[in-house]
Amino acid sequence: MSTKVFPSPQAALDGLLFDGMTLMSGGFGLVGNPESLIPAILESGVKDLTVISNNCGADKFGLWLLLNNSQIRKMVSSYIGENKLFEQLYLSGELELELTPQGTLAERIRAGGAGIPAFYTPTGVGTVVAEGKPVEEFEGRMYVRERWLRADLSIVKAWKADPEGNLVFRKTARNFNPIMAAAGKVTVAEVEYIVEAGELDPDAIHTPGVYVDRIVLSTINEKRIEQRTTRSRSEAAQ
Amino acid sequence: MSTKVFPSPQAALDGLLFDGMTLMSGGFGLVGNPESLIPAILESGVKDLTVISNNCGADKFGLWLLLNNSQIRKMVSSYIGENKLFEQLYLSGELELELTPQGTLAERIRAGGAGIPAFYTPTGVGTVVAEGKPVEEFEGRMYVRERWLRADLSIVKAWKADPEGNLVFRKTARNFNPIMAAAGKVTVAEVEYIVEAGELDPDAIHTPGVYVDRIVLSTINEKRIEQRTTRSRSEAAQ
Amino acid sequence: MSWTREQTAARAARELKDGYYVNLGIGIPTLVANYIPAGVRVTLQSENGMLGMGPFPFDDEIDPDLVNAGKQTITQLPTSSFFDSAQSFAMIRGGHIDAAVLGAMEVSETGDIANWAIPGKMVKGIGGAMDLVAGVKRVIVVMDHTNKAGESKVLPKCTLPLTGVACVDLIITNLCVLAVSREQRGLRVLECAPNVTLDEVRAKTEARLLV
Amino acid sequence: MSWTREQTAARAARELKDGYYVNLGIGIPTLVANYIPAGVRVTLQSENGMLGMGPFPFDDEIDPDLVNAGKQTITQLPTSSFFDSAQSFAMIRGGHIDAAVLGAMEVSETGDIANWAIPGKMVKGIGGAMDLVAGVKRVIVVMDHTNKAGESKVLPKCTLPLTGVACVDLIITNLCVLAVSREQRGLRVLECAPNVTLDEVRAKTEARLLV
Repeated sequence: MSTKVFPSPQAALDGLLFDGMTLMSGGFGLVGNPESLIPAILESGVKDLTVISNNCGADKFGLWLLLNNSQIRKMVSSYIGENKLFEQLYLSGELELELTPQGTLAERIRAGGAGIPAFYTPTGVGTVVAEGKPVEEFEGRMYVRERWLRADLSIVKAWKADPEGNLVFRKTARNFNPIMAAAGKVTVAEVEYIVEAGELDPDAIHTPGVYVDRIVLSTINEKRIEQRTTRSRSEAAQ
Repeated sequence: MSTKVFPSPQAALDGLLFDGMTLMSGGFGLVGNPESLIPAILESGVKDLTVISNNCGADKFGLWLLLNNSQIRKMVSSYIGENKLFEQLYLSGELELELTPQGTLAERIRAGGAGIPAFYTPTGVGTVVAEGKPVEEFEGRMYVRERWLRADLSIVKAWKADPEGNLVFRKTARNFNPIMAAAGKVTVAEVEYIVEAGELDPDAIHTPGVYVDRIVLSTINEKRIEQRTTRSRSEAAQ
Repeated sequence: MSWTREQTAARAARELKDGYYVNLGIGIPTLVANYIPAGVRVTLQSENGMLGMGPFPFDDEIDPDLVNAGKQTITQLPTSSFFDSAQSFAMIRGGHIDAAVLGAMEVSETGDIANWAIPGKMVKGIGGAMDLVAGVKRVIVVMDHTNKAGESKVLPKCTLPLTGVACVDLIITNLCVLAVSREQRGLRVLECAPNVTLDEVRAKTEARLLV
Repeated sequence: MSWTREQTAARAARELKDGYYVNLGIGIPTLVANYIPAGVRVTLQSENGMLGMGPFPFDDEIDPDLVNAGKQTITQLPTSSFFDSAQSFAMIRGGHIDAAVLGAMEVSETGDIANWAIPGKMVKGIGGAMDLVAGVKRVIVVMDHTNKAGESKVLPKCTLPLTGVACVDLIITNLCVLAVSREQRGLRVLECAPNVTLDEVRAKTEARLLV
């Protein structure tokens, strides 16, 4: 019988990459990104990528690596933020950008996994986001029609997987990962732990194994913090 | 500060019922039904209800009680099954029925909670279900447009709740309950256990408390089985 | 000699491949689970919200919160997962289930299927059937070749209210296995039951056969 | 004497009622959490997938997997819940969040808001702002009344790319509190900061004021 567990990020991506492909990559900011799979894509040299991801990494991390290596032709994202390279390539016209409200991005991805080719949302009506799209009234309010997003390959980051590919995410590292896992023709998950069958609670699985084709242990486990904000115990005692 | 926990099914429904209202009721077959809240609705005598529920209970149980008491004007359901009263009232024209494929029913309810007034699905194209609805082609395939479902009140059944209204469901008793909890203007949850704040794993909450207005302990805890199917140990040993 | 219910189920089981996620309907399709060959891992989805269905429970294992789409008590496996109805049908509609095995009242030569109502007589409801035939990658119908009156259930065009249009891939009856051709209008006879002749299949089939 | 950032945040906090679920934007809106009155239970939503945000962590509590929508490290509470981005925005779009407090570059007298781009100069992206203004029940804008050049940010019509149309309910600036009227075109002055006169507000506001 076949196994879903692969020995390395390179092996887990073997045969799945091709020029011009569409890639979804989980994560919000630097939280919950497939940090071990991205360098393997960098190595592969695959190019002309359309990448669907809320952000595009941050200076020297995550998808920024692929952007910096000119492997990305187009981004579908909601936020550029402090990513100077992203902003600069976009403003200079070297990078195509489909800027999408974050909730619409999430819903389009969810629709892609759920077999819903289009849906209506109130988000963005009357703004540049709705330009060129059908707008229609339902029950006295205007809504814009948005289309699904699907990918040739989704790469996601989870906390734990079992051999069947059931995934559990941790805290706000969940974000876009479960919906992207469902919207990829093929989905590769990198995980911090691979546990035995039976160790995950079947009532607490975020991504059922049907959505996951390949699993690999993360090789890069350092977690970056973008905005380290704290309070002091003396302050809190006041 | 206000509390979400109510002392009885009657108290939990106080002020929420009115003639002609739309009600969503969780459950699939007799699994995961709000069995304690339904008798309180029976008692109230509220009538002309539109009820959205996958089934309509079964002989002498669940929503069948309201149907038998002529409180329901219209059902939105996917399945009649072995409910003779349901079939008979429908065929005689005494009960209006909006028969909806189960997945379309689930998606319409999910859309109601998610602020999506309409979406396209391949389900039912070319059948009676698509009659009178817009049909449109996306990427070479035909899809029918379906509308959201929302309710004045949703009644759901969960396994555990904390005082904030976070809900956890058990096994296949989850079914329609989480999406209905999100699609009600007001949502009342009956639960088997109310646990202390901090006892539920925040990564394993099925329905975040924002969707739940009132919580009450189940007063009827007997669980019915429609199709008792078993195997024998001797058979299994072969 | 035509196939029995059990033999038909066993024949359908041969269509399931290692790694498949499969949804089995009520009736003969449920029996398919008993004939999955050793070494072939098939994961069963139940549209009420479960992946990884186990066998029926022993008497002392029955759990009223654990049923399949036919409301039968079942069991879970170490890698099972539970989810809500929206997620379950997202999985089905989104094309993540490899095969569905379903019963039918009628199937047409273009792959239409009717299995939910007889106008004026019987309405059980639609349940998950319309979503399954619209969403699952491969739709396999298992049914008797003819009705109680001996009339063909494999027709040029269905007469009963449709469940789905041009969605059936394979028809397994008590007499034969028919593949719906997407290129030509008609059904290709792939196999006949032992001692069932092509002439017998022809005689009992109203739909166009490609031979 | 106009309100400080802290005072503006405190004024915004008075709009939040017991039992409210609230989303706070980046900047001054974040400070609002510090001024919620005792006895008022407000649950904070973070659109990256959390309900029930706690305060910033102590140094030894920092968890890289636990951040808010501004990517700041935060903490959880005993009744927190985590969910994915689709669920998070379903919650927002579906009208389940009682109030959002957001910053803005411009607001118009009809409640339009612009806060995401300056063409040719600055594009930070849209993030969750468009969903919040479209979905949340009550949209409260907190901002300076004028820009660095002293020009009004409260305008008859926005000049920058819009985030949403006719969606703002209340504007709290360093000078005053303005309610967007749904009946009449214009803004009603509800309150001025101490020693700020109505004449000063008039002089610094280009939008139509209803007095």
